[in-house]
Amino acid sequence: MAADSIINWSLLSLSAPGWGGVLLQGFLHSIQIAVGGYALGLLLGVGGAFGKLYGGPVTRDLLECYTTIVRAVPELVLILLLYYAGTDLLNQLLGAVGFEAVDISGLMAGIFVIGVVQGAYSTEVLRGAIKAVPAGQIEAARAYGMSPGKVLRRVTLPAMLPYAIPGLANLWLIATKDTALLAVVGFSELTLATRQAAGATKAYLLFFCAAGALYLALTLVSNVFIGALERHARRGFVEQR
Amino acid sequence: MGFTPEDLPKGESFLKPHRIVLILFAAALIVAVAILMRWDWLPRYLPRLGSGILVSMVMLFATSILGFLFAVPLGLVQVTGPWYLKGLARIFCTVIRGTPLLLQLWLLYYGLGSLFPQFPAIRHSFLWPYLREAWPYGVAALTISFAAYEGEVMRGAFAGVPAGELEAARAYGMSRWTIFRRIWLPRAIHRALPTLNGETVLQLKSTPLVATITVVDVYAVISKVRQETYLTYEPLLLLALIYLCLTGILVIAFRYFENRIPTRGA
Amino acid sequence: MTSTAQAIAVTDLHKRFGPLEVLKGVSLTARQGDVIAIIGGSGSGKSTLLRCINMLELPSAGRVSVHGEEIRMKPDGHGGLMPADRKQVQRIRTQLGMVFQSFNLWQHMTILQNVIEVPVHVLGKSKAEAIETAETLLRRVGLYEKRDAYPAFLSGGQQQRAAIARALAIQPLVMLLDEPTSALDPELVGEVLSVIGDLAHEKRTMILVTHEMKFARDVANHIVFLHNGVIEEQGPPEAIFGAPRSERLKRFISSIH
Amino acid sequence: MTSTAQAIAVTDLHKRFGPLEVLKGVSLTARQGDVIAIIGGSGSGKSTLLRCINMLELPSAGRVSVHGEEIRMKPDGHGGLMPADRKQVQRIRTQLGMVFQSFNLWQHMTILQNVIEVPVHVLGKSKAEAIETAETLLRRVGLYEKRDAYPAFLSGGQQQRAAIARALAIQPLVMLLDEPTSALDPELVGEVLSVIGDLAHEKRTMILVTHEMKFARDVANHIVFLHNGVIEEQGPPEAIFGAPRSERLKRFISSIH
Amino acid sequence: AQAETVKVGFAAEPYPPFTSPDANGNWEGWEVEFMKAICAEAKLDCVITPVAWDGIIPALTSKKIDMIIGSMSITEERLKTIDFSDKYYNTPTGIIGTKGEDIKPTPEGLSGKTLGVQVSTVHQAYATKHFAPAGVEVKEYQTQDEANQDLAAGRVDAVQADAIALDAFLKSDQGNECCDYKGDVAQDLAVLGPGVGVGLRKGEAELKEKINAAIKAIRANGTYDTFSKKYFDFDIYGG
Ligand SMILES: Nc1ncnc2c1ncn2[C@@H]1O[C@H](COP(=O)(O)OP(=O)(O)OP(=O)(O)O)[C@@H](O)[C@H]1O
Ligand SMILES: Nc1ncnc2c1ncn2[C@@H]1O[C@H](COP(=O)(O)OP(=O)(O)OP(=O)(O)O)[C@@H](O)[C@H]1O
Ligand SMILES: [Mg+2]
Ligand SMILES: [Mg+2]
Repeated sequence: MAADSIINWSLLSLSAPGWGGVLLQGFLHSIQIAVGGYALGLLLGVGGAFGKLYGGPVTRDLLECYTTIVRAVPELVLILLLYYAGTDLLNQLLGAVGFEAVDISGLMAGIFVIGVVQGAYSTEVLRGAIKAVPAGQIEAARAYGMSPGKVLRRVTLPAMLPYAIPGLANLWLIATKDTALLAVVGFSELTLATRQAAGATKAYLLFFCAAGALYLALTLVSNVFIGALERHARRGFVEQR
Repeated sequence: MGFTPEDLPKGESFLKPHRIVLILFAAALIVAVAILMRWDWLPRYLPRLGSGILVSMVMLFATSILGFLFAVPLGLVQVTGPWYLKGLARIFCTVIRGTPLLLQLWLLYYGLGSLFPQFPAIRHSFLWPYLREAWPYGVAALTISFAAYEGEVMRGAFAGVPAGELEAARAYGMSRWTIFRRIWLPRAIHRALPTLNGETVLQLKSTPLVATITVVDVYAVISKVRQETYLTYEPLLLLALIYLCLTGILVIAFRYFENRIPTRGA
Repeated sequence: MTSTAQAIAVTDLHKRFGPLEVLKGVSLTARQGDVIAIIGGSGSGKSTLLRCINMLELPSAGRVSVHGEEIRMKPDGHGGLMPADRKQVQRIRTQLGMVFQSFNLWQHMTILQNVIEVPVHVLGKSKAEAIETAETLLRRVGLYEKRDAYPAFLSGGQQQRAAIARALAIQPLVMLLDEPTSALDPELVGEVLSVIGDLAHEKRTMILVTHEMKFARDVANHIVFLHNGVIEEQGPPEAIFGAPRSERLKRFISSIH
Repeated sequence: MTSTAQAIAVTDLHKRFGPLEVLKGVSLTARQGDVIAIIGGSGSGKSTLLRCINMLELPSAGRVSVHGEEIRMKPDGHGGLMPADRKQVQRIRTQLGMVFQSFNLWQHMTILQNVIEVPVHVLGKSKAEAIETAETLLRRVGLYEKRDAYPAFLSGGQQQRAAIARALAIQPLVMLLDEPTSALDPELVGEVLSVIGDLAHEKRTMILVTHEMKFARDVANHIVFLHNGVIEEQGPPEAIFGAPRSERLKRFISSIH
Repeated sequence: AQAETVKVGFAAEPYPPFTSPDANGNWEGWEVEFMKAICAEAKLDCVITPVAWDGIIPALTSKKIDMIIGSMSITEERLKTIDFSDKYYNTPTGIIGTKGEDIKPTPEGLSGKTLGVQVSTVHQAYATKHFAPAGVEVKEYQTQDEANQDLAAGRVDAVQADAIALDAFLKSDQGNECCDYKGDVAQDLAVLGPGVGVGLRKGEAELKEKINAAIKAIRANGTYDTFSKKYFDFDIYGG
């Protein structure tokens, strides 16, 4: 069985017959979805967090349902549900109002799905961060006559960043890896590209390791940026060991 | 518009008018789903669903307990260990947390697993009947993953136990092992419980991945329903409901442990 | 408008937290230049009273006037009160310099930024002008060298002084100070004492809560003894410490070894 | 073994943190039944001295004996010292009851569990016996009703008293107390004072750090004034407060308004 | 007539010799050529759209794709949900197994063994109906490739699938080394169906007619045989 125990590195070369190009293409797709989904999630999260903290009772209950359900159901199931039912529903709605059915690309659907999932988590992260700001800091701002909007801009938001960044950073790493789940709907991101390459060449170990290395590289690079961001936000805060 | 949680109304009863409307609405939705959608397949699959849920639960409990046992030393050596153990633990946690679980699972099952039969020694050993099954690989991958994530959590929890409480223990002449057993570990676990709860829910949600390596958990059963009935939504909705219930049970169980030692709310 | 000499007037103030009535009808007047010290046992309602004056806690009943202007209140629909005019509250708050027991400096700003924050972003002063005032103030409390440090890196006494500078920077008519010497060592207590003495000489009104009786006696011209949500006794320091009348106050003062 | 009457002997103790020499040769002897109060400015090394006695900080040089038994040390290879015999340190620590400034109660245990923890799990007493002793102690410090509460739900004064009960439960030869009245209001300071007075009557040796001079004068029979890492002056309270000799001590005492 | 755009779906996993990706990310194989020929003949502008096999029918019904050309057998069960064109190939169903292992493609010959099949295929249905009751452990895989992989790794004793797909596997290094062909299974039209057809949404009669006409046309004008010869040395259209 010596045939593939000797590693055939040429399989990884960038141009055909090497599969490196396909892998990189998939990697690019993964990053695209992760970035898009993460941004959408952040948007939903900011709205959700403020809705939950300061919104009316109905808003709060609805948001509670959203975060509870999305966080309790496996992403895999959510992706399948949202991918098939979500786009179906959208098209039926559009049809009902008399629009042409739109064609939702895998990319858009992926971004949408990851964004909805991420939105639930970042709602909780941001809400926790806002609550972690010592009440005294906000009280002091009010005691000196700041208006609510000013309190938010000048004190609450900058003061909550150090608490939010670790959670948001985790979410980013989860987003990059959740893209792998889109393989189940046939979207050709890194994991599916890896599977195809491995299946076509039978060099399973090699391609799985290569994909792992790509994900890991993304994580490590992200960690560097996150670290820098966190140091900036934490200026003025004592290190907690 | 208020800006502190204190400003929010609290202590009001759960059933407020808008809640009742929401609940009625939800009930109507459920009834509509039950009536308008096709559920005739359900009785046929009930036994298989039951065993699928059982497999999922076993996967969850076995891997979280095993994973946690690994996580404690992983967290501990990162806080106090010698530099080489610290480094090894860090690398382990970073690598596992930096790569998708799906990939790890496949690497173990299709990658590593397909190497075994090439060695006749393994193929004829007593382990072979287990190595040819899929579940050991699922358990291994999920355990490793849980250990890595929990290792991070426990690192934070160990480091977060106030130094003063450990000093107090030392000041009264406790040995290092007694300090660890009586003060440091229970205190760290107590601190980490809310996080552990969240992580266990995440672990529950990772279990369906084992379906991709032929372990028949509840997700695999539902997949089969989908393939055999060609229904798109009904089985998925049922699956979502099952996971919601399982999550609910987990959350309640953890609440119970958390409340055994009360902490003062901020 | 009543006499301009009347800096703060609190009339029949009540405050309840759920079933617990913490303030049971407190009336208090401070003329301009007064230094009033509120003393009393733990949980007697001292901090709550101070916080009601600038509406950080909303009173359940009663009236508060600042320099003759009464803060307009309306029922909040749950048996309590709420400000009728939010803008008025914001404006009046800029005349009340609060120094919190736990300092509450903004952790994401340096000391200088903390001090100029309100003048620039609430009072609309130019940044250059605010910095000039702030540097004078910081020099005065002995913190000029620390102006670019973040609060978390200062000792307790330094944070305390920074908080006083921040309150002074808004040039308040009245200073409200909640236990401004807690957790300071004897030498630092002396320092804070001298800063407050200077302020009193400038005819700035001050209301302070303290549990250091020595300090209260040295700095205040009027002592208020709060017990169980009512003012048991008040008067000049000599009378309160020298000749207490009520049983409760006698016992409180005798416990000071 | 020297005289059994000698409870603690510290000889020429040095402690440095990196470049900073905090203790510069401190010698101190406590006879059985002594109550020694260590006073001094912030950062003068008071807490560090207390912590060196039970080896929570390892001294850089010098010797410590407890009841005539010297703690054996050996060089740690970085210019400092380390215990030669870990077991000996553990044994000696069970004779030293430390009360921390920040209480350091174990948050995951009730008050009663905190108090019986060391007797049961270190000293090997039976649980029933430990509970009996603990309940007596808790009754004595007025916390019997709170024995099943968790520390987070107690007021500062109650936590302080629980910490004292925990230290007493190991029936130590010597009590080490670091600022046992910080953050207490005057009435509670009185309470703690009386507990410590009782202990002194039992001939228990006590070394305490405080910045409340009144308290030091009332409770101690010997005062040690620490300044910049050396003992500037020591002696009975009357001498220290009544007739200070060194310039530094004079200034320190005059700052107490 | 202006060419209309239709999206043609098939499984995104390698299924040689019918569909498999090359290192440029292009798809090739017999079925890809068939697809091109049909689309050219019917004047359709076809877009190749790989999707996950287990979601392929929902993808069709929710209009993510317009037809399936993915070796999908025409069966009664599927006809309840979707429509099919006429068959365009039909091959026997076979079983391969570990070399030297005593395996026969019958319920008795497989009893006590583990048999791998791909999910939602006729083979899965067949194995469930005929083999499972006889004490055969049927293991289901998401892709055919994974089933083959596990056969080579010794985790299953035999694999049932389309004889041609199996043949391709046996010709690979890995397949050649581990396994050999154990024979065809007995025919069961009700399960295995009349062959493989193009999957279509119900109610799209026009498209269905076009496809049927195109299949007839390429059969008649020799195109079908021309590209088939590149892959097979027998008539894949079957009886
Ligand atoms: N937000 C609140 N909710 C409920 N009860 C409160 C709240 N704030 C204060 N209390 C209660 O009101 C009473 C008075 O509190 P306050 O802080 O005014 O006391 P204090 O006189 O300042 O005491 P201390 O000297 O300990 O600071 C206490 O019994 C306290 O528990
Ligand atoms: N772990 C440490 N690392 C470095 N420096 C330290 C450490 N612990 C204490 N110091 C320094 O040693 C000096 C003495 O500290 P110590 O805590 O003994 O002071 P103290 O006399 O107890 O003062 P206070 O009255 O403020 O409690 C201080 O300058 C302090 O900054
Ligand atoms: Mg107070
Ligand atoms: Mg100290």
